Amino acid sequence: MSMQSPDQGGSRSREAARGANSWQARDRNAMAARLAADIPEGWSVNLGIGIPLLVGDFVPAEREVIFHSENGIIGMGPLQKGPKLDTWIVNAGKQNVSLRTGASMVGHADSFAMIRGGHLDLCVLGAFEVAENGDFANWTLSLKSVPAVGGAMDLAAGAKRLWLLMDHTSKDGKAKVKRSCELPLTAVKAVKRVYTDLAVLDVTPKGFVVLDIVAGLSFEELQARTEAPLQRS
Amino acid sequence: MSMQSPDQGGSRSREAARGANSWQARDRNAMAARLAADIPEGWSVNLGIGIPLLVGDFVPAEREVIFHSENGIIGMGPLQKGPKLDTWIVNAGKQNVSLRTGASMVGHADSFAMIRGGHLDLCVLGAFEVAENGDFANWTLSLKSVPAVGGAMDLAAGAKRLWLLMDHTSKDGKAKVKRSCELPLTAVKAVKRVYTDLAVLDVTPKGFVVLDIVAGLSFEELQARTEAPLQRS
Amino acid sequence: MIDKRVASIAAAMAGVKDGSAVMIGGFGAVGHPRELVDGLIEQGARDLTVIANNAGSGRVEPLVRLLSAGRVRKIICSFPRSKGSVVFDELHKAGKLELELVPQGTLAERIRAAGAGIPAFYTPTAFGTALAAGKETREIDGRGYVLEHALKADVALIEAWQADRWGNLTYRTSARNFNPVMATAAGLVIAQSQHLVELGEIGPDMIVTPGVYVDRVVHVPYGDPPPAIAND
Amino acid sequence: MIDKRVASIAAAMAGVKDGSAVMIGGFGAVGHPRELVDGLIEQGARDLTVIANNAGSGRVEPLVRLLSAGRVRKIICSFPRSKGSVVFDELHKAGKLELELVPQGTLAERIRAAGAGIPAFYTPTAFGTALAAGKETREIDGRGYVLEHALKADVALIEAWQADRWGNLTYRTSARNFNPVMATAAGLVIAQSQHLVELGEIGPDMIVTPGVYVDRVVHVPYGDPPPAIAND
Repeated sequence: MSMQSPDQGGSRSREAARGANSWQARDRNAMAARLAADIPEGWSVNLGIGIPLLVGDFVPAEREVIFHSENGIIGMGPLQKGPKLDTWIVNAGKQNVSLRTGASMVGHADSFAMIRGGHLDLCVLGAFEVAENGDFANWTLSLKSVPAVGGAMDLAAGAKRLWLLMDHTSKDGKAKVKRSCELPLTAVKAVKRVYTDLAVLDVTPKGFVVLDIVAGLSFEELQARTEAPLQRS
Repeated sequence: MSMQSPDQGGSRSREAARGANSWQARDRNAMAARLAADIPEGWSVNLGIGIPLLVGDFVPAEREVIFHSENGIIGMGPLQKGPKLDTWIVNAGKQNVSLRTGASMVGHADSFAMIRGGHLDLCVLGAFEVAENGDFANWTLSLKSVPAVGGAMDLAAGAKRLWLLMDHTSKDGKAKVKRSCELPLTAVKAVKRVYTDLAVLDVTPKGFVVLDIVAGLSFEELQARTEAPLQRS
Repeated sequence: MIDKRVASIAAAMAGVKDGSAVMIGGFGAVGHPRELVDGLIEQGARDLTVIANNAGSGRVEPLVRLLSAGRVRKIICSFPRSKGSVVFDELHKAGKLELELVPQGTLAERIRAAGAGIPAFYTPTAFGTALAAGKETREIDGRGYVLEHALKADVALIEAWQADRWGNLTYRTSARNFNPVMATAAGLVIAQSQHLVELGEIGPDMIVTPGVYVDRVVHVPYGDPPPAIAND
Repeated sequence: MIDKRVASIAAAMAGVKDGSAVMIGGFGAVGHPRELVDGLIEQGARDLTVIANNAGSGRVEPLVRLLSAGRVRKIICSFPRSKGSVVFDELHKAGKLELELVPQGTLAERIRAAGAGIPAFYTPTAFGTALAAGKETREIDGRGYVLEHALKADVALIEAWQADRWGNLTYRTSARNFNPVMATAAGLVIAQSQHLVELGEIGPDMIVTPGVYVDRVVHVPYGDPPPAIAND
């Protein structure tokens, strides 16, 4: 739900081209597709504004997943295609989306009761930073700026599982997967899994456990790009 | 909402016949009618199980009052007349009532949110005892018996105004309008007005203030039947 | 394809464990999932905690038979006693059935809190009464309040009017009562429904309980509830 | 006869006092009572506290014009800043507009609590973050929670799809958002509605906001909201 969805993917292939090994960072679509592959039929899922919304495009229609939008849609479909829009339907990003057959509408109090009550199987958010204890930061780079928070803190605290979809490092190579967060937190000990452009990491009591790495990138090379210590799975 | 709605009215005319003055205690219907006369159009009103339900019969249909039943009816009408009943509609007393045009149905969480949130202009309950500070008791004669409470405590704590409809004394002449209650309380400092078979009393910071007395009964005679000191209005 | 419909009461009740807390919807006979409670008797789970507004009346209602079969350790309700509540009375007096008495609105709100991720809240109801004895209280803006905690269950048995394969539900007039709030507060939510409808037949603005809350739906077209017998 | 319909926006807005807290429904442009906010500008009340999800964008929206007219002292919202929120940004940076930033779900729940007679509740949202700084916290069953208080208002401005003379309301798809919960939490609830219908035309099971919550209804058949411009 943060406005400042961290921009993600797309810049790492150049780095790879300069390196010794041949590997390719996942671009936005590949990241979304990788995450989408792990969503089973029947889950109720909230996709945060920005890149997480792309995940919906990679869940085939025949795999029924119930997408929730925190402004009160349960059963959200793809963006409406013009020219004739039903402008009474908007998602949390204030886009005119469609409703799937079977969708229902609730008000904000009921929608966030569903979120906070743990009734969503999954929430996917972007992030600036994530720590090995599951803390993460995605809502503001500074409390001195005028901040907006939206529903990010509610989603992070409420969903059954919180997965992040984020760059592994910043554009200038700084680690975003860290021992502890420095930016203002969105929630503490909330993250269960992290999908980056380089790898998929589980957050466990032992710290980050690597589930997979993009082809051609070694564990050691991944560790070199990660501040927190990584465990092999 | 208490099962043990105190039985009310009907026994005082014999006492009057024996006395020097000519006065008549109000019977159940007269008590209900007296209270009903004070309900203005537009109020939302919950009538407790038992005698309070009679109040509805004395509000003429052209004076629109919205009767609420705590099991989720907003705009309750009179009891259905057979033989063909819609048995899906019940009130809090589990009677098959009708719905007025304009009625709406909500679940228990929403119905009691309406009650607790102070959205009912008036709640009318029966009572065993009332005290001059607005405490009252209507749900059980003893905590040693198996008690039921229903919605009485919620209604008492939540409604904008709580009026009691009750006998002024017990059948054997014991005061029910008291300095303090002895029975287990339903709510503290909750009662605003008391309609008895003998009088109408406001509960004020100074104690009970007499608004009216049945014809023929003097203030002193009313005081003699009341444990708490009474004030003239 | 998501399909929460099951073919039988037995399939609907599969897996309920001994020791479960079971919410049961209904206000008297209306909106009360009789057939599911019958199914719970058949299914066999013991040592149950029942959360419901009433404790039943007479001797033949499914809920009463569940009690008299000794399957319930504790009941959490607002109105256990009515003129016909002989079985509850007997078991409770004999010390065989524990009672937690909760004001009706507090019961509804505690269930709502469990469904909404609110672990505890303050309420004015019962402040200063015996039902607040031993509970934490707090003065806020000059008024006294009682701290109440969320009440959740392992299983909820509810009755709906319409249901589809996603588990979206509607309710008919007074049969709404505790059903939608209980549907939000249990690990396994089982609905019996008068009607099964196609997905999409219930409009998005008409669905009362989104299917996200519901695990299993079984078709029980029993017709109308019996005429009400006022319990007062 | 109960009749909450009023003939004009001016009549709908009569009596709003300086210093009022005013809830305003809507999520972006959808379900947002633009004409009532325009009416509030006309009506003249000053020193307002606005409670709304957003702070508006651009310079011509009624809510933005209310802000730029200097009529708002404080805004309580979850999402004040978007790409077009230039007026909010200017006023806030200049120290002319106080901001209380509340997570969206906590905002909804605080309003719900006010309507439901719950003075305070515990929530997991924002625990351990800057938005819980200085707030009372509590550990319950091993998890940390923040104590949040009910948020009520003097006036609520909401938008409905259908309304009748009792003030019963329905909403259209995403236009529901904050409207029904805000309708429960203010002393004076004013609804603008696309359609006025006869009493009884909205079935008992279809009414979303019972008229008990609503004080005034005014007919504003403005048509459809503009196509959405995503704010991200």
